[in-house]
Amino acid sequence: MTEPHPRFLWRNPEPKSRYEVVIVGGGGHGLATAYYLAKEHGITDVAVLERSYLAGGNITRNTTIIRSNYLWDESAAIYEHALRLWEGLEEELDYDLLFSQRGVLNLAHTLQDVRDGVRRVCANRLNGIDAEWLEPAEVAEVCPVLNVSPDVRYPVLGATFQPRGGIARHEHVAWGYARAADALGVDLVQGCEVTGIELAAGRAVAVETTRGRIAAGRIGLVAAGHSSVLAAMAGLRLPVQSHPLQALVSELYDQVLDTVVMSNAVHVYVSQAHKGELVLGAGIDAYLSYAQRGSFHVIERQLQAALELFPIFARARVLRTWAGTVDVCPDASPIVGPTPVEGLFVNCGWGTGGFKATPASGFAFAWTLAHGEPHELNRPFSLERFATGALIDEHGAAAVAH
Amino acid sequence: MRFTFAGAEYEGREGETLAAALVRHGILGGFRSVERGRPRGVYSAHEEEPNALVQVGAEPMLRATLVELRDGLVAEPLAGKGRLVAAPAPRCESMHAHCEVLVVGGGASGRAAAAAARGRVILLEQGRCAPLDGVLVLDRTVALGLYERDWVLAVERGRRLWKIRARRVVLATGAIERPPLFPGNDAPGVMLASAYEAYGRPAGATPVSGGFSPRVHLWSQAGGRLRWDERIGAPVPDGELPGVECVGRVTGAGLPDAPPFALPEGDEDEVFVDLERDVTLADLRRAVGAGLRSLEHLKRYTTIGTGSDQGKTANVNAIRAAAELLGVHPGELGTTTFRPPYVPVSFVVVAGRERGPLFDPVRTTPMHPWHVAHGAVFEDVGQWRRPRFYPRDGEDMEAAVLRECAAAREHVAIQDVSTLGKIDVQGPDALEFLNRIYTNAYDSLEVGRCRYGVMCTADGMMLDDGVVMRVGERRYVCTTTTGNAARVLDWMEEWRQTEWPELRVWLTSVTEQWAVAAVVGPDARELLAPLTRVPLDAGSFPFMAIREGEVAGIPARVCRVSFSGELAFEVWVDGRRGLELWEALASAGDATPYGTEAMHVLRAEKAYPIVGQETDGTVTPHDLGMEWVISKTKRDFVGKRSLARPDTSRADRKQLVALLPVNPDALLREGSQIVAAPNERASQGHVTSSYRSAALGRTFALALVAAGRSRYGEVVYAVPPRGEPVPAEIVEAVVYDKEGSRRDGRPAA
Amino acid sequence: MTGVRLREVALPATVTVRGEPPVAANATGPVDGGLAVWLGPDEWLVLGATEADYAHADAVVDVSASRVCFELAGADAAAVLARGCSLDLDALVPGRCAQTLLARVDVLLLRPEETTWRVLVRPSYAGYVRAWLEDALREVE
Amino acid sequence: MLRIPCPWCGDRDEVEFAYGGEADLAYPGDPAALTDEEWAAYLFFRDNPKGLLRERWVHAHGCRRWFELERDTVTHAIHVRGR
Repeated sequence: MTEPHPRFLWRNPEPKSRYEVVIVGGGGHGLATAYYLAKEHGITDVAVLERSYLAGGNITRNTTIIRSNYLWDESAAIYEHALRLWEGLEEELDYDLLFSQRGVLNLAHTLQDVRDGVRRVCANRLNGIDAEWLEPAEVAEVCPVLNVSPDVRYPVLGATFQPRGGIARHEHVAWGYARAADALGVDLVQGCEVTGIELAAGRAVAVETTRGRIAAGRIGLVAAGHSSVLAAMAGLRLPVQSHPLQALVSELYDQVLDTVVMSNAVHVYVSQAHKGELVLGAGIDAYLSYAQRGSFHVIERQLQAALELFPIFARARVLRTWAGTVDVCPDASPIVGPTPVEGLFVNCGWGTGGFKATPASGFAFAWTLAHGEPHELNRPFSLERFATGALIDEHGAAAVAH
Repeated sequence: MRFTFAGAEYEGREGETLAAALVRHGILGGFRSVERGRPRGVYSAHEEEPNALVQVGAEPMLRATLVELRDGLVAEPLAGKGRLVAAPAPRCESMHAHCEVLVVGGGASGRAAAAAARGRVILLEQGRCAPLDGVLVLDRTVALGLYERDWVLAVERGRRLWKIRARRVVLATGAIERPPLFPGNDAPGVMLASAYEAYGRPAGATPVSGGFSPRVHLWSQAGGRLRWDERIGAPVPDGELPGVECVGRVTGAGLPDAPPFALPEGDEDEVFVDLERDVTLADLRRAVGAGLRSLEHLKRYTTIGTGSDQGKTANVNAIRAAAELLGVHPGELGTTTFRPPYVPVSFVVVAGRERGPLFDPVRTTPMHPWHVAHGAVFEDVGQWRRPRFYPRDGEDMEAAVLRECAAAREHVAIQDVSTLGKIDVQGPDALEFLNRIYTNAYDSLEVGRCRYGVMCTADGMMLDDGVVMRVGERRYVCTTTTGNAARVLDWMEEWRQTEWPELRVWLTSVTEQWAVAAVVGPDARELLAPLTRVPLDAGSFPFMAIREGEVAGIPARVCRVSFSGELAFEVWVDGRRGLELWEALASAGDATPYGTEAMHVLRAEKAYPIVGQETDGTVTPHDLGMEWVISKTKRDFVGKRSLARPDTSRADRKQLVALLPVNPDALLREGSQIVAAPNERASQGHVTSSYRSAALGRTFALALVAAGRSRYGEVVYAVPPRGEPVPAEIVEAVVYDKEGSRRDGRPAA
Repeated sequence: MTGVRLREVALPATVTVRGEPPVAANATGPVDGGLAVWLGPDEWLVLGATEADYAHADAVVDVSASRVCFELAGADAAAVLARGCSLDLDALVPGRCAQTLLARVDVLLLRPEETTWRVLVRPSYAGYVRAWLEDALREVE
Repeated sequence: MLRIPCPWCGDRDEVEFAYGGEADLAYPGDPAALTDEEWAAYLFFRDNPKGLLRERWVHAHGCRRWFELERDTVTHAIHVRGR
């Protein structure tokens, strides 16, 4: 049997007492940030502090959908940058990420869905994104097991399609970044929980951790779900709220679905991974929670919706359900950049869509940490936008979790 | 009875499982492993089975140990992977239940707990189980999950999902035997000692046992702590969990001492830690060598515990082996998370009966039977089903809509607008309440008059619009858009109850109390006059006035509001008489019924926005050119402060304009993006609505365009999803009857 | 299993009244000629009354056309409802009422007698609720 | 499936309720007097605590009354039932 992972991944170093850059959060975005800091900016005096084990949060709890077909120019730019990085990532990290550009369908079920879908496709094309609008017959060609009959409660009236979209294997991505960062000299410190942020003259100078005080030139908070908790240690409030996001996986079946299908209106999205398991997600649970568990009725509704679209799934079985904790912004767009506290930077609020952005998020945040100011890609995703009102409302493009 | 396995036919016995029959026939192999294709055989007697997976017809991934034989059953062995086939789904359903005590597990301790319990008691047992006095015994029922400590999900006979709310949950789930680790521990014929006994000590089989692991899944799912029990060499429930208790072998009590554990001698790539996932001790050692220390990492690196058996026989061995390899105590490693469901459950069982026609309600108005009888083509608007147009013989939508529009502009047409949200607002503070919720002011609105109103979200974006009617000194009726009716009432209630509890005002939904027909067109008076005594002339019944009376013998409230710019009357009657009213209107004169599509064209010609089509949560009333609906005098209203933020007051925001394609026959695609020149790539907005106008004899569109109101006369390009950019001229949003001369109909002859 | 009978029942003139309810929370009771049904701490329904009867209340609204009523009768009627309603129906004894969800729809549940249940829903949902109930009946017959 | 205590209707399943987020966010007395930052703080910025949270729910499919309670965002245990 071929080995899916390398024989060596990373050291398990003791933390030093000071680093040039300390990244709080050993998830996908944190690990990618560390990697690009070392590779793009030659900054290797970097620690990634993870309270539990690397990549134990959202990076391995999501449904791994990758696409860049967001509505507004600012979002299209950063997500498309991510997709371009994805397209070279297996070679760059020398790791089999099981990256598969099988295309992503986003179904329209009402006349307004159609208007919104066409609008997004047109905007995407102006931004150089490979978006297409498909009529129902064309949707059926792309995805033969999808029920496009007009006689269902919410018939498929068309779909947006991004052929370059797809999926990848989540822990391979995180481990690929971790291994590459470790090889460049970054210290990946697990079991190291940040318990405080030390301020001196209004500047963040160190973090208190369960493994002692660690001084830092710059500190980046990249702890999806826990962003508010960490920001509060520096006296900051953020416009994010933490919600459970559930997903489920089935047993293994021979391939029946070779594209990714999302439906905002009936709230389900599904793909079939390489081993043959169906991976399904839905919307977030309504209430605030850090429990990494959601309520069953969300799963129940999600499967009712799935069977409306895919009758052939009737006898598929739910093998495992789980939840992550996502932090959600009022405009369904992230916050990536400086904070009012000097030396403290934040990368959060990716909500339900963070996985696909991992490479660009790490790339842009590394640039921000290296230069002390935002990169062009993340400049619009500032904290200030909530005061000026210049929100980047992507609820339409991000209406379901993905 | 006869059954077929892997193409060969065998004799089976009543009540026997497929696995038991195979073993009885001496078939100790017959299966293959998923990754390495190694020969495998029945290994256990219950749900923990890692090897003996079969496909039975359309049913994939069944465990032979759980398949009850029936005559003619045809089973094919599966190598860890099943087949989904298109076949009619079985009928499944779900059921709610409540009890004081729920016992999971029908063994001795479970039955004892159930027998001793008071009040409503439910007992769940995976296998068959004898009845118990005063207890609801659900056998062949598996508990899938324990949520929030008092809510148990269970599946009965693979078709009924139970959702059970229990005051107290007793877990009597017992324990699972695990194999010992030695080279060749996956060979056909090797089986767990418990299975060996259950199958009557079959010839040629080798019983093995590595000890027992308590079924702590539900306990752990509900947040219960676990503690490593040295004696049995497995985790057991630890500490307290309010409302949940464990009894019998799940606590470790009564389980035999585990045999001493040591890493085996010999080829570690022949020592299987997880049989279903085909993972060996060598794989585990490699993972440790890669630098992995946590159990979750080792699990993901090796895939231990991710098979359809969820590692029921593998996980504890993995912990013990990993602890040896890492030189730590197994207790330090903890366990991987236990996640529902305990056994796989099919999508269709979870979905239950709310599929197909029961997936989501279709809401219809009292007039719906008439629309159906008259061949309407329908549109889904939220849950409502509304007529989109009424094609006559041979007409396509375009022809029908042009005809319906022409009727409304030149003669008279009627529309069922019963789906409008309607909210009764009563109380001495009703006026103050409306002044706070809506952007415009109502102080000067007299009884018997109505006024168009807009409301914003707190961040200043258009939320909804409608008409506010003053029907009494302290009583108003507000209409909302069809899709937003519930949202707007909830929105008003939230402010009333949580922010303004001092206001003496009360809100009641009357959406379905009233059926409403719109009578539209220059001949609207002629159509209504024979049906009512209400004076209809402009003098006695001015625009935006309300009259009470009878129409077609039905008590009615008639309002002169117009969503088309034409002379129009809305006739409101008791919902139970809506169909009667409609039939009277439809048969009086030759009114043309029209649907939502024509309504959209008519309102677009007048630049009346549709919330959700012209707006998307990022559009302010100013963007729509509605400064006139924003009160300058009110101290505050919901959203006012946000409209003063730098970004919401920018001059170059996208503004509502109309577009006239240079080619009057070119119909812009709704959603097309606007650019300044054909080769430009910078978006300046998008087309929100686009139609053929009967009145203009050409196409036109509404669009949101950056600084649009300062760019009249400029030609821009609408970029469709396919094909060439289409040139169109920016013009003022109102493209028809700018001066509003048609509002009162034809001048009296 | 004994059969369950499903029928639609005509409702009398009905008003929603605001003020201090004449009945306890989630309870029903007779009020001069009608039946009062609790809807909220300052809101109740009167089946069998007009706006004129409550002219002095804080607010009163004629809602006679705003609900239709399905009646389920038979020993297993509760078992039909339990398939789509998460309430503990044993606790909803005659004289009590509840506003809750049945399948995908808001309903007002009444239990005039031990084995008789009334399900009040908005008329636009009547088609769905009837179809859902008839389908559920198949499970107990 | 959370069990939410409606002050009027008693414990009901979560599906009967709509969530209202953090409690104690009073609408500013004079919004016009606030800076853009202060207004944004009211509109968007939240404590989002890990642990005890005073929050608002409305019994949307029941008596339609808003109420507050205190819930632990980690254990989901409800500590204080409110009105």
